[in-house]
Amino acid sequence: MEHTTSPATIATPHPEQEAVVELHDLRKSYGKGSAAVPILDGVNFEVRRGEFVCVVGPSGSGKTTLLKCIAGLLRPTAGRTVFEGEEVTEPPAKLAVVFQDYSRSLLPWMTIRRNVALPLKNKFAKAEREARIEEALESVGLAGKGHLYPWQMSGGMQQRAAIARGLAYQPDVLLMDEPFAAVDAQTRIDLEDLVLEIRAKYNTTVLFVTHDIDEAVYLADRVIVLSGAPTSVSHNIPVDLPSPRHQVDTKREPRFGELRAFVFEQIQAAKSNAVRNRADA
Amino acid sequence: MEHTTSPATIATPHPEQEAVVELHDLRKSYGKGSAAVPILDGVNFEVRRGEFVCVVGPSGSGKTTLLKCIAGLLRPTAGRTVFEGEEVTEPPAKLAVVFQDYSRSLLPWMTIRRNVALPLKNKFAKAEREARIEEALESVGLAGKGHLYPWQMSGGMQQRAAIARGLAYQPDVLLMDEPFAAVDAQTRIDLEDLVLEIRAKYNTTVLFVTHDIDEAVYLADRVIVLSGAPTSVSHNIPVDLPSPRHQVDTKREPRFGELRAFVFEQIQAAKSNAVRNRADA
Amino acid sequence: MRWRGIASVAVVLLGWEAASRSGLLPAASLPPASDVLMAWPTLAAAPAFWASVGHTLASALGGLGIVVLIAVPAALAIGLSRFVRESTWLVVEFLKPIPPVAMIPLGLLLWGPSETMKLTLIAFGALWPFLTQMVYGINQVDHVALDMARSYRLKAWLTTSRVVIPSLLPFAATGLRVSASIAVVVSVVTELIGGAAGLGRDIMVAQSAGNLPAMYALILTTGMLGLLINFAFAAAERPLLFWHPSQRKESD
Amino acid sequence: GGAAPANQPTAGAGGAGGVEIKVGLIPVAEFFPVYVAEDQGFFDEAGLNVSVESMSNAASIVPSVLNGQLSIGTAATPPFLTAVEKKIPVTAVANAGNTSSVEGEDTGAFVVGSDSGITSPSGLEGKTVAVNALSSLPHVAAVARIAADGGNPDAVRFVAMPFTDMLTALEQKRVDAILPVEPFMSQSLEAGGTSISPLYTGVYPAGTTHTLYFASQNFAAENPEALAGFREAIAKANELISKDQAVLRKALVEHGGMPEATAETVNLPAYETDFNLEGMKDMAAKMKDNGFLTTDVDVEASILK
Amino acid sequence: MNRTLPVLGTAALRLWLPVLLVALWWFSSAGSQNIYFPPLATIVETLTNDWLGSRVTTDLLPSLGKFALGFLLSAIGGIAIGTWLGLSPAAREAAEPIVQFLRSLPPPVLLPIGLLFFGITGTMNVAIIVLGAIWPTVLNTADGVRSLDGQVVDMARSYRLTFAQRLFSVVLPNAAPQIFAGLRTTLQLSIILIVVSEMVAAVSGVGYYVLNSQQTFAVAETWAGTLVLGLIGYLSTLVFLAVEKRVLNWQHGMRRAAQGA
Ligand SMILES: Nc1ncnc2c1ncn2[C@@H]1O[C@H](COP(=O)(O)OP(=O)(O)OP(=O)(O)O)[C@@H](O)[C@H]1O
Ligand SMILES: Nc1ncnc2c1ncn2[C@@H]1O[C@H](COP(=O)(O)OP(=O)(O)OP(=O)(O)O)[C@@H](O)[C@H]1O
Ligand SMILES: [Mg+2]
Ligand SMILES: [Mg+2]
Repeated sequence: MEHTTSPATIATPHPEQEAVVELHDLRKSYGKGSAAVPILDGVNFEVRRGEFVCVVGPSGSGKTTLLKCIAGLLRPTAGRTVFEGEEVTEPPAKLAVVFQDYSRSLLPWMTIRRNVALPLKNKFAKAEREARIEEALESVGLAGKGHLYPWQMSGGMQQRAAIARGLAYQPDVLLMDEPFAAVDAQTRIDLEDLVLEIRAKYNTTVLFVTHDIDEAVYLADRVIVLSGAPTSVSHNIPVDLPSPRHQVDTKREPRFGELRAFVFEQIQAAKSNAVRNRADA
Repeated sequence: MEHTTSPATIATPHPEQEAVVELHDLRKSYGKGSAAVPILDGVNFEVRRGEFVCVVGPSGSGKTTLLKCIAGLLRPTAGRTVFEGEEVTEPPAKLAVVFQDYSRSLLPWMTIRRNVALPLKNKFAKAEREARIEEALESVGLAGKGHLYPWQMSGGMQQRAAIARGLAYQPDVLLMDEPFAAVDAQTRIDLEDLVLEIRAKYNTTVLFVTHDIDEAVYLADRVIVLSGAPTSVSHNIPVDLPSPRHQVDTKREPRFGELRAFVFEQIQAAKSNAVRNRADA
Repeated sequence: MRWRGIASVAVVLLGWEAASRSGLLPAASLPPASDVLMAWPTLAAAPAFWASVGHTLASALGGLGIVVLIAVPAALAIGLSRFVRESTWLVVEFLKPIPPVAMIPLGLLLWGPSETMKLTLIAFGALWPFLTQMVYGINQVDHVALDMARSYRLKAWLTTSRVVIPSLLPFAATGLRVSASIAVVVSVVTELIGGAAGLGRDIMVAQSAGNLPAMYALILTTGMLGLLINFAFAAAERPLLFWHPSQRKESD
Repeated sequence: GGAAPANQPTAGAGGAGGVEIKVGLIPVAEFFPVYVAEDQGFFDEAGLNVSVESMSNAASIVPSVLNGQLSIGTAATPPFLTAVEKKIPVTAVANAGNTSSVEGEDTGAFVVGSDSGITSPSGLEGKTVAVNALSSLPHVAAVARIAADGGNPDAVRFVAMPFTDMLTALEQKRVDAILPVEPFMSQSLEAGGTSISPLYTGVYPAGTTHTLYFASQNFAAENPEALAGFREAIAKANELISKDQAVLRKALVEHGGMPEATAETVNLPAYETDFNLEGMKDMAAKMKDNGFLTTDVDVEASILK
Repeated sequence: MNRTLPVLGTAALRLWLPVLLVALWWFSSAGSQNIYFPPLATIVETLTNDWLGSRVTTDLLPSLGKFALGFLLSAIGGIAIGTWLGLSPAAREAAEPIVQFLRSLPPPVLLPIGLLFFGITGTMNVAIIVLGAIWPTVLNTADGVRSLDGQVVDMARSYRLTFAQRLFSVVLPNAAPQIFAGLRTTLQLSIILIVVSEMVAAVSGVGYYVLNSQQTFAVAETWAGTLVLGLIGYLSTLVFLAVEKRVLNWQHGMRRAAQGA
C-alpha cells in the first residue's frame, strides 16, 4: 500500500511537465524457478522532467536493483520501465549512472582524467570535451588530480571521480546510487549544492538513492520511501520546501524538521513491516 | 600544530589505562625519491586501553593511510607505531581491521558465513566458532543470510558482513574505516550502539574513521581531527559526554551540539589551511 | 640485479658438467656441458647457423602473429556471443588435442617443406592456448565496469578497447607467453621432421652425422630462443600492465 | 604455396638455366653421392640444376614428392616397397647405396653389451632390441637375419629410438642389443660394445640395392630426360666413389657436418651404378615372409625404365 | 517444458556446425582418389575396425592411463611449482631462466632425457608428458597467484590468516580462473604428448598407431588415429569442464548475476 499523504497538504511539484521515467508494476526476482527470491514486488512511480527525486529505504531493500532496472542494466522479471515514452530494453543514451560500488566502476588502467573522458568520446568534440573534464574535476574538488590512477586515490576521491564522470556526461537523467557515502561532511555539503546547481542549470532530472534522510529532504522535490524486501513504494512524499535550497536556512525551517522526522518514521515502519511480513510468511 | 583545547575544560578519559597504540612522529610518503608525495607528515597520538577514538578529516587527507600504518599493513617512511609496547612491523594478532573498500575485502568465492569464519579458524574451537559467527551475523542484521555470496548482496549488506567479520574476530583493538558509510540511517544507529556495546562488554579499544561528525561525537571518548594533506593531528578533542550514550538523550544535550559544531569548524579550518599551504608552496 | 637467475643457470651447468665428468650422465648420449658450450663458437662462426636461427625465429613470430590475428576476434566472438560460443564449441574442443606432429604429412602434402607449411602448423599448434586464455579472461571482466560501460552506452569498440581488452591483458599476456614457447616448439619440430629450413633441420642433420656436441648446442639454442622471446614479452608487458596488482608491488 | 627456401647444406647453384631438380635428402652417407655429383659437375653436364632439402625420413618426403614440391626423394628400399604396396604413385629412379659384400665392411651391426652373454642373433629371443625406426631398413634386415639364424623374430621385442640414444640405452641395460648403422656403429664398438653379427651382409645377396632415389610417377612421365640425366650423374658419382672413397668422406664433412675423425673411419656402403633387382626382389620376399608386407610387390614395375 | 527447451536449444546450437562440417567432409571426400584424403567413409570404417575391438585394451587404455597420469602429475606439480614461483619473488628470479628454457625445448629433444632417466618404460612416457605439458599450468598459476588484489592481501594479513588459509582460501581461489585456463592447455598438450612420447620405444598405444601408420603410408589409419585423439580430447574436456564448473561455481554465479539473470 502506498501513501501520498504527507504531514501537511502540499502542492505537486512540476505537475505541468511530462514524465521522463515511469515504472509500471516493476517486478524483479533473482534466481530462477523455485529458487527465485522476489526483490522488487510491483514498484510504481514516475519522475517528471527536471524533478529531483530521492529514494530511501532500508539497506538491502532493492534500491540498487531498482536503479539498475531503470538504467536498463537489469531486465525486470515483470512490469515495465518507460523512459521518455519508450520502454527500456537497453541503457538509454540520455541517462547516466553513478554507481554505488565506485571503486570498481573506475577502470584501474586509466587515469582519472581518462576515466572521465571515456564516455564523452562519442558525444562531444575534443575542445569541448577537454573543457568539460576540467570543469567536472574542478567541481568535485579533484582539480589537478586528473593524472592519478584510481588505486592511487582515497575512497572519497574515487567516489568523487565517479561523480565527475556522471556530471561531465551531462545526461538528461542522472541516476545516483549513494554517491556521497564516502566523502567528508563539508565535501558532501559542497557536492549536494553542486548537484542542485547542475539540475537548475541544465534542467537535469535526478533520481538519487541515499541513506541520509537530511540529505534526501534537503535535495528532493519528492522523497520515495521503499518498504523492506520484497520492495514496493511505501510512501511518496512531496517536499514542499522553498527553492532554491540553502544549507543553513532550509535546514533551519520547521517544515524541514517535520519532513525529516516523517521520512524517518516511514522508513522505520517500512522496516518493521518487512520484518513482520517475513515472520507471517 | 596540535590543539587539545576544546570548547570547555574537560577531564581526560581513561587516564589510568596504559596506551595500547602509540604513534611517534609517523610519516608516510607514496612514491620514491623525487616523486615521493608526503601524506602523513608527523602524526603523534596515543590510544589507551578501552578507549574509543574517532578520527575525522577531509577526504583524501590520509585517514586510511594512517589506519594501514597502525595495522602494520603499510611500512611508515619514518617514525614508529607501537602496539602494546612493541613496535609494529607486521599486523599484530590482537588487532582487526574493517576496511573502507568492503566490496573488495570480501572474498567472492566464499559465502558470507565462510568469509566471517575464515579468520576464526585459528583462534577458536569449532563450537565456539559457530556460535560467534551466528552471533556476529545476527548482530549486524544478517541472520539467515550467511549462505549468500558477497555478490548476491547489496552494498550495505556487504559492508555489514565485513563488520561482522571484524566483530566475530573479537580483537583487543578494532580499527574501522568508515564502516557505516553504506547503510541506512536506522541500521547505522543500531550498529553504532552495537559497537559501543561490544566495547563495553569486552573492553575493546576502538579506532574509528568516519565522515559523520554526529557519529564521531556520539561514539568517541576522543575525536582526533586530521589536517588536510600532508596530514598531522590538528586537534585532539576529548568528548566529555556522559556514558553510556543514548541516541536520543545524548544527542539532545547542549554539550553534544557544542562539540559537534566545534569539530565541524576544526575540519573546515584544517581544510582551508591545507588549501592555503598548498597555495603557499 | 638478476643475479639469482644467473646463479641458478650456473649451478645447473656446473651440475651437468660434474655429472658428465663423473660418469653419472653417459657421455655417449649427453656430452658434458663444456663440450656442448665449446661447440657453440664453431656453430656461431657459420652464417648458415644464423640463417637457421633467423628462419626458426621468423616463423615462430610469424605464426604467433597469425595466432593473435585469429584469436583476438575469435575470442571476443566466443566470449561475447552465446551463439558463436555454443556453435564452435565442439569443433574447437575436437581440434585442440590434434597434435601438430600428426598434421605434418598433410602440411607437407599441401605446401611441401616450406615456410607456409611451417607457419600453418605453428599457427595451428599455438592458437589454442592463447584462445583458451582469452576466453577465460573475457569471463573475468569486472561486471561493475561492464555495467558502467553499458550505462554510458560506450560504442562496442570503445567497450572492447577500453574495458574488455585491458582487463583481458593479464590473461592475454600469460597466454601469449605460453603460445610463444609452443610456437618455437612446433617450429623446431616441423623443421626436425618436415625438413623446412631452421634449427630443427640442423638438429636432424647433426644427429644423423652423430655430431652430438653440435646437436646439443643447437638444442640449447632453441631453448635460448624461447628464453629470449619470453624476456622480450615480459619487458613489453610491464609498461602495459603497470596498473595490475601483480605489477604495482611498490604501491604501498 | 610458397617456394621452399634452400639455404641449408645445398648443392649450390650449378649451371643456371638447367632443369630445376629439388632433392629431398635424408642426410646419411648412402645419399651423399648427390653432393659428390654436384661438386664434380656431373649434374651440370646433364643439364640439371640440383638443390637439396635435408629431411628426416621417407614418410615426410613422399607427400612433397607427390605434390611436386620436391622432384626427387630418397628412401631405403623397405619403406619404398611399403609405399609401392600402398599404391602410392612413386617410382624408383636411381640406385643409391648397396649392401657391402665384405663382412668387415658392413655399415650396420648387431651390438650387445660386452658382458651380455649373447653371441648370435638367434640368442635375442625374448630380448629387447633397439632400432632407429620400426619397419626401417635395419629392422627388416634384423628380422630376416634372426630368422636365418634359426631364431624366432616374433619373440624379439623391437623398440624404436634415435641412434644417438642407443648406446646409452645399451650401457644402462635398458635394451639387450642395438642395431646401429654408421657412423653410430663405429662409435658403439669403440665404446666397448660387442658386435655379434653384421646387419646386412649375408642376409641379402651382395650388392642389394638397399637405398634408392625415387620420383612421383607424374614427374617421371613428364621429365624422362631429366631423370635419365639424374640417374646418369649419380651413376658417375657412384662409380667415382667406388674407386676413391675419399671424395665421399670429404662430402660427409663438408655437407653433413660430420666430425672429420669420424668421417675418415666409418664404413661406407657399396655404391653401384645400377639397381640390383635380384636383391630387391629377395628383400621384398623376405619382407612379406616376416609380415612387413601383406601382398607381393612387383619390384620390376616399381623401377623407372 | 521451460527447462528442457533451453537444453535442447544448446544441444542444437552445439551440433549444427560440427554436423555441417562432417557432412561437408563426407560428401566432398566421397570417392576421393587422393591417397592422402581418403573418403571419410573409409576412415570411419578403419576407425571402427581398429578402435572398437581388441585395440581398446592393448592400445587405447594404456595410452589413456599414461595420459591421465601425466596430466594429473602436471596439474598437481604445475600448481605447486607455479604457486611457489608466484609467492616468492626470489624463487621466481632464480627459477625463471630454467623454467623458460625448459618449456621452450621441443618435446622430441626431451626424449633422450626421458630415456636416460626412465628407460623404455611407461614411466618414461609419463615423464615426457609431464615435462612437456606442465608449463602452461606453472606459468598461469604463477601469474594468477601474483594478481591478488591489494585489498585482499591486506585483509589476509590483518586477520593473520595462516599460510595454509592464505593458500587455500585466498590465493588459490583467486588464481583459480587463471589456473583453469592453464590446466586446459596442459590437458591439450598432454594428449599431444601421448604421440610424442610414443615416438620412442613404444610398441603399442594411440600415438604409436598414428606414427607407425604414418611411417608405413597407411593414410586411413593415420586419419583414424587422429580422430581418436580428437575424441579423447573432446571427452576429457567434458570431464574437465564438469570439474571446473564445480570449482569455479562462484564465478559462474557472479557472471550470471551480472548479466541480470
Ligand atoms: N598507492 C598510492 N599511490 C599514491 N598516492 C596514494 C596512494 N594511496 C593513496 N594515495 C594518496 O594518499 C592520500 C591519502 O589517501 P587516504 O586513502 O589515506 O585518504 P583518506 O583520508 O582515507 O580519504 P577518504 O576519506 O576519502 O577515504 C590521497 O591524496 C591519495 O591520493
Ligand atoms: N545477484 C544477486 N543474486 C541474488 N540476490 C541478490 C543479487 N543482487 C542483489 N540481491 C539481493 O537483492 C536485495 C536488494 O539488493 P540491492 O543491492 O538492490 O539493495 P539496496 O537497496 O541497494 O541496498 P543498500 O542500501 O545496502 O545498497 C538484497 O537482499 C540482495 O541480497
Ligand atoms: Mg545499493
Ligand atoms: Mg579512506
